[in-house]
Amino acid sequence: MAPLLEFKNVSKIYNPGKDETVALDNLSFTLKEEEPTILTVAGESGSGKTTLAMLLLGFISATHGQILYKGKDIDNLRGKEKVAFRKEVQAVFQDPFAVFNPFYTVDHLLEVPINRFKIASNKHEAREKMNEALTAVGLQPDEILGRYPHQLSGGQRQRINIARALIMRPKILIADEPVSMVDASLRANILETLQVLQKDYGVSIIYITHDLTTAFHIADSIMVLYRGSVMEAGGVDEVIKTPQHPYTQLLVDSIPWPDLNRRWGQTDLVPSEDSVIGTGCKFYSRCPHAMDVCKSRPGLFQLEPYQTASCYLYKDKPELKTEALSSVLPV
Amino acid sequence: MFYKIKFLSLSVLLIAAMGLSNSIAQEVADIPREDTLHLGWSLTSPIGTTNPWLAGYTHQQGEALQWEPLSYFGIFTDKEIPWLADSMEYTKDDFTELVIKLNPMAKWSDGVSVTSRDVVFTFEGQKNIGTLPYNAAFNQFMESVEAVDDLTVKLTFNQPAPRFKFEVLTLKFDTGIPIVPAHVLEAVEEVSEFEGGADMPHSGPYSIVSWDVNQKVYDLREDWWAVEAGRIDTPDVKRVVYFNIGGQVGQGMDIVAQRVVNSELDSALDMRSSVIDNIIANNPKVTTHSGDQPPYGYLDWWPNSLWMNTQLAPYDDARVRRAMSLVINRGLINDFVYEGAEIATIYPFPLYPGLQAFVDSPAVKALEEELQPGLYDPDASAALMEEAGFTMNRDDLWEKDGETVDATILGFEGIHSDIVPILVEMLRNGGFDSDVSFVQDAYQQMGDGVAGLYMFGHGASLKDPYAALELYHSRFSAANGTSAGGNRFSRYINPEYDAILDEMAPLSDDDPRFQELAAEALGIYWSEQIDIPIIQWLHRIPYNQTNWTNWPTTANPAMGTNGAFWAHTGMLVITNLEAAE
Amino acid sequence: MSSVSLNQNLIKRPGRLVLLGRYLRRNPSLTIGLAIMLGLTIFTVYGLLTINPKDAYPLAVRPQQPPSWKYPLGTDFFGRDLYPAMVIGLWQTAIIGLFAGALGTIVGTVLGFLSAYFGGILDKTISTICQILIPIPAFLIHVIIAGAIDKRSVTILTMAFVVFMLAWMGPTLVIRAQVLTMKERQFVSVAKLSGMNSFGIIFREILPNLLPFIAAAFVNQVFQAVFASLYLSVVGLGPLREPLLGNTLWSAQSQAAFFNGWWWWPIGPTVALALILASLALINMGIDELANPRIRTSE
Amino acid sequence: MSLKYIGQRILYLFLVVWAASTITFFIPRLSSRNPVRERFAELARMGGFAPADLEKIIADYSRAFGLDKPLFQQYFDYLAGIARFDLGVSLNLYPKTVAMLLWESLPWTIGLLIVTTILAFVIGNLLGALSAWPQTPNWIRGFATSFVMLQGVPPVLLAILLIFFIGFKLKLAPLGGVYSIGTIPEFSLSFILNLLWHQMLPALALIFGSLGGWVLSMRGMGVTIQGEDYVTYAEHKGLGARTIFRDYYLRNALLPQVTGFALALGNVVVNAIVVESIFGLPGVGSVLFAAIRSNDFLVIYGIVLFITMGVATLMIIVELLYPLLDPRIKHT
Repeated sequence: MAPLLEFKNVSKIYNPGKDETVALDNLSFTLKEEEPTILTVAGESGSGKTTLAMLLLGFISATHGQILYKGKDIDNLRGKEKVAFRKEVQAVFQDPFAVFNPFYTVDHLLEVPINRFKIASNKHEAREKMNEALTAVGLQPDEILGRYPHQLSGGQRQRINIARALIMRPKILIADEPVSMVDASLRANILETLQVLQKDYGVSIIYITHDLTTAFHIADSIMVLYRGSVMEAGGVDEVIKTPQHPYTQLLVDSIPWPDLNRRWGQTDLVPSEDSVIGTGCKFYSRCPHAMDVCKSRPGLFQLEPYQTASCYLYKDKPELKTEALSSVLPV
Repeated sequence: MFYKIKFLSLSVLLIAAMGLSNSIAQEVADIPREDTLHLGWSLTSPIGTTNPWLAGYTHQQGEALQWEPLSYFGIFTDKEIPWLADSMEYTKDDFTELVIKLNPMAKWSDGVSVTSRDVVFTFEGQKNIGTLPYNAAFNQFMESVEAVDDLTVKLTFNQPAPRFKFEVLTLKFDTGIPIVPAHVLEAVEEVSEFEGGADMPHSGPYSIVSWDVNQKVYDLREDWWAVEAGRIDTPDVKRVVYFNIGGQVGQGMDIVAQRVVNSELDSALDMRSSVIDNIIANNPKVTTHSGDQPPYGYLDWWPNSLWMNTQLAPYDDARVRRAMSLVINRGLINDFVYEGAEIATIYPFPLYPGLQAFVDSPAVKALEEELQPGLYDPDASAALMEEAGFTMNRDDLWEKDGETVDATILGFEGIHSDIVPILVEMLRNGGFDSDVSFVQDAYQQMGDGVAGLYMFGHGASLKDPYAALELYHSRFSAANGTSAGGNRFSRYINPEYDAILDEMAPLSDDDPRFQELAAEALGIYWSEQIDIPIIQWLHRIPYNQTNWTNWPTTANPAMGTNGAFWAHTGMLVITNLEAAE
Repeated sequence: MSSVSLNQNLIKRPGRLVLLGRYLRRNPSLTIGLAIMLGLTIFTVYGLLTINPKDAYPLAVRPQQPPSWKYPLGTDFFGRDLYPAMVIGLWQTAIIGLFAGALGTIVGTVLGFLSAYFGGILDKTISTICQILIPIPAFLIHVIIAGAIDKRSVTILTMAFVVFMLAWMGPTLVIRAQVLTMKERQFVSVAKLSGMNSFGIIFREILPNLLPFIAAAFVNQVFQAVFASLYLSVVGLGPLREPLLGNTLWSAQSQAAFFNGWWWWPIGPTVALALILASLALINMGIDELANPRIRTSE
Repeated sequence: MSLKYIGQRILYLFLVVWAASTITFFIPRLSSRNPVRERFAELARMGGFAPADLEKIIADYSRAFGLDKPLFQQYFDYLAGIARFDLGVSLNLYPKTVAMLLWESLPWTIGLLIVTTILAFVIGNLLGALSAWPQTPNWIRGFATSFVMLQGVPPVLLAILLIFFIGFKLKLAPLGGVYSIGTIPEFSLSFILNLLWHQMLPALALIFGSLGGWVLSMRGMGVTIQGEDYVTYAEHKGLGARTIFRDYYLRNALLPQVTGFALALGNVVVNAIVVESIFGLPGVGSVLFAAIRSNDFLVIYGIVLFITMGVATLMIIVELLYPLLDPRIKHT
């Protein structure tokens, strides 16, 4: 049986030509329906994580490569399959306010998918579904329905978003920085909800973030992107506790761990303009270990069963095929 | 704040410099207001253009102060006023030869004498240069012109031309030709493109001294020949300012009126009756041709009719034309538009002395009695329309074959905006589907005959009715779809009528047969209702007597010229003014 | 948190009418503008039901009469009763304004939407044409168009059409800009995820949010149209026999009404025009507030 | 600011001028009117001229004006003429060229327009900004609103009222014209004062007529800016109301207004057409008004083109200067 989702050598290039920007560079991975997981895609802004989400949702098309959903290229989905894909691949976005159409009450957000996907057969049933979903994310339907988005708190709004996704029983949920704009006190709550979704409803979650701490809390595996390429990937434990790639090390180093003995931010990330050498390691210009050999693109070197890094520091290790990236991602 | 004022005045200075950079200014003497005449008029001529043969030349913007004719005509005294010529006589009974004797004192402003050479040059130029206004007339009539001596010119015609002297060689109103200086224009290669310039030698009393878009300033020449020759006393007016009020399209009439009231302007373009009424009420020093009583104006040569294209249905039916005339209530027009003054008319020509005598003749009186051209009788109108096959439809409009009568009146807003709306309603009340149309191309539409009905003047007869009656000669009745120039919109065809006119053509107006034929033709005009005469045309010009008196009025016709300072005879009006006490 | 929700539960949500009333009280310009507009509408509608239209044309009544019980607004030089003339003039001016305004707004909205939503060559073409046409003073082109039309066929509607011809670019650009920002808003993405098609997104998600902008564009268009019709009358390019406000005003001017002491003649159409234009301006001002959600939310 | 950008803007300017000239060229020719014939007919009507053979003269002139050539030939000749800044010849005022007419009338218009537009811009924007500012006293708001109402009074009428009441009845100002009748123009203080004195009423009519527009748009802008975070932030920083008003609010709200400035000039010209003729000022407006009324088509084209070019050029200049005013914007 074809995997639920498969990225096959996907690249996305904006403005192909002289001023082109490679937003995503030859990425491959798979998610399996029978093994729901939480995969974190981490990276700074510009790393390509949002492009990844847009590609996955079918909002933009890949420049090279294919994205297969249940074995079919999502660009070629038609009719029923397309509806199914739409329904089964859902997202929760970063800004819990912007997703609401200010013209309508919050009900609109939940009613539209129910109507469009014929999830309920009558009004009463629709109301049931809405109540159910809201309750599932820890909200009291009576307090929520009939209100305008600006009358609710950020946490409430974000949970309505998750409820919206929940109504559709998706197979994949893309959570694009779902907690970054929510009060810290509510973050745990929302992350828990996501975890519940994965465990109880069997939803695979692609958790997009720049925040390694939350990733560490909820994800099973992680993929660190830098300028569209995978720098390091593997299990969260491996990657975050023992980062191997200089970039991941920098990232992890800059996390303010609640450990007073631990120094952070020891090494500055020096952003540089003339960074990308067309064919070399993308991190070359900022890398403290930059070597001559880095002027050609490093492959993925497998360090542990669940850890791989794209860096010549590990060139002695066995090289992993790009297509086999998913093999190092635990579920 | 101070900075701003400085900035403002600096920019004004700069702008004034730019604005004045294209103007004419000579050394200008200081002349006090009491010696200066202020006239409100429309200035459009390119600055520096004075040559009368320049294409697009007009005499109306002060040029008449520079250019003089062989002879003027005093319309209200019905008298010729010899000018550069001492005399002009037809020397053959059949009007085929004319001898002109010039005044020996006549001089151009550069001291050169006006001689027969200038006259011959002027006539030949008119004949040879296609763009000149009397080109066609000279080609039609002039056989040859010859300078007998320095002061005598003989003009030979190829056919009887009894009206040539008056229509072409005499300046009156806006017609006739001035004499131009041969010694200046001979040297010019393309006269129709020669501007002339401020210092072009001329024979008239005033020279231009300052000219920008706002005003033209003329100062009196000390050495004007006409004073020496005894034609006229030294004029009191030392300076004439033509001030640009933008003419009929520019500054509103009410504002010009206000400027006349406060004596900024001594005279201005003609105005509506009600406005003159209020000017006099505001400033009793202002007077008009008829003093402080209506109609406040003098008769122009331009009586207005509702013209019709008599080749276009339904105007090709004399009954329809007559029916329309019968719903025009001329008494109501006088009351509504002209404060009760008797302006409405039944004639296609103005009642100047010669023409008044004609209409007072028993023959015409009898015709008028019989045909009742001024009758207002809606019932008779309705009867005629029914006879012509029309029925009244639900909108109370006459209809035939599902079509109402397209009685849209074409006219000119600047001069017709008071009278035409009234006519429209009269026609509507009479069942004719009428509307106003003051389009810019009205005249062209009239000429092309695309529409049926036009409000327009005649501008033809001054002394005798021939010119007016000739407008309906079928010689000018071009077929529909072609253009009919020169006010010949009727396209009327009637061989009987043509025969009468052809018989009149070689006759002088004092010939009894001429008078007889004219009455006959007028009879056809009325019974056939070739057009519907509506109003006499009045020029109502305010004369402010605060600074200047002796304006031409009914009581004081002076040299008998009309009072328009912009007409060819305007020079005589201005030079006859007297300083107020 | 719980106390807040409790509170929210206790407040009875007010009805729409009450909300509207409250809103109008907070937005005096909109209120005054609408009130003037309502007054003019009542005047016109009542007038149209009671007058004899014939009285609005010349020779109907005694000329040059000052206002009196018989002629509430006086009569003019031509013997028009100025009260019915004003009623019909308002009605005709309203037709021009509404027709040109509605047409301009509809075309502008449709083009703006097409341009922004579908992008590509269509967008390039439409927005380039708009940008090229915008600096050309519309009135001058009106003059050229109106001058070229055969005057006997000029009706109120032709006049409105002439005004409309150059009135669509403004709304097109405004709506285009709004749709461009709007379609990047996340609720559009979410609507897509919720299975909405383009049609639904345009009409159910984007359009409602543009209503204030469309309303503002419409009001602005009507304003421009009324003004343009006035100026076309002034330069003599309108249907002359009709008692359009601009025509009445200009014929008063060309008969030197002020100088002749017929002050009531130009005053009527002036006040009417001033009221129409001012109420439109005030409504426009009011809608500005409506169009700005930040201002709307902060009460 | 790159060369490519400037090139694009110049191309845009050309497109605008081309569009304007094409519209002005073709629309009048869709009708059957013949301006040459109309002109001579007009002369005949005014009585200054009674050509016996009107048709022949008309044909001659039509040839001279190129009206007998095929339409597209005329069109290309016309475009070629524009490229040489040759806007043709006036029919009414032959042999005056359109360029001469513009040159003669432009100074009078520029003087009036610059002064009134700047004054209206400054006062209008200040009032507009104030009326959207929460701390503004109510009377200023009322004042600003009354100007918005005044916008409903067309400048034409305002001009007539001003002349009649202030000029004629109260005798406080001249009744029109650029200077007193009979004054010989010269470069002296008294003449300049005379000029300024005559500009007062027309300027008032134009300022009152355009102030409301600025008040309205500035107010809208102000309302938006007020909701912006940086204003809130500035308030929290504890800056004085005056500073916030000037540096944060006015400055930011003013930026889009500056673009409107160039466009507004185009509209002011429209008002000026009528106001100038009512005051009898010999500016571009009067020339255009007369040309419209007599269908002097080349003059109409020329002036429309000229105004369009002016507005478009100003727009581009403003756009190029924009980065100086607003550092956030860069042209690339």
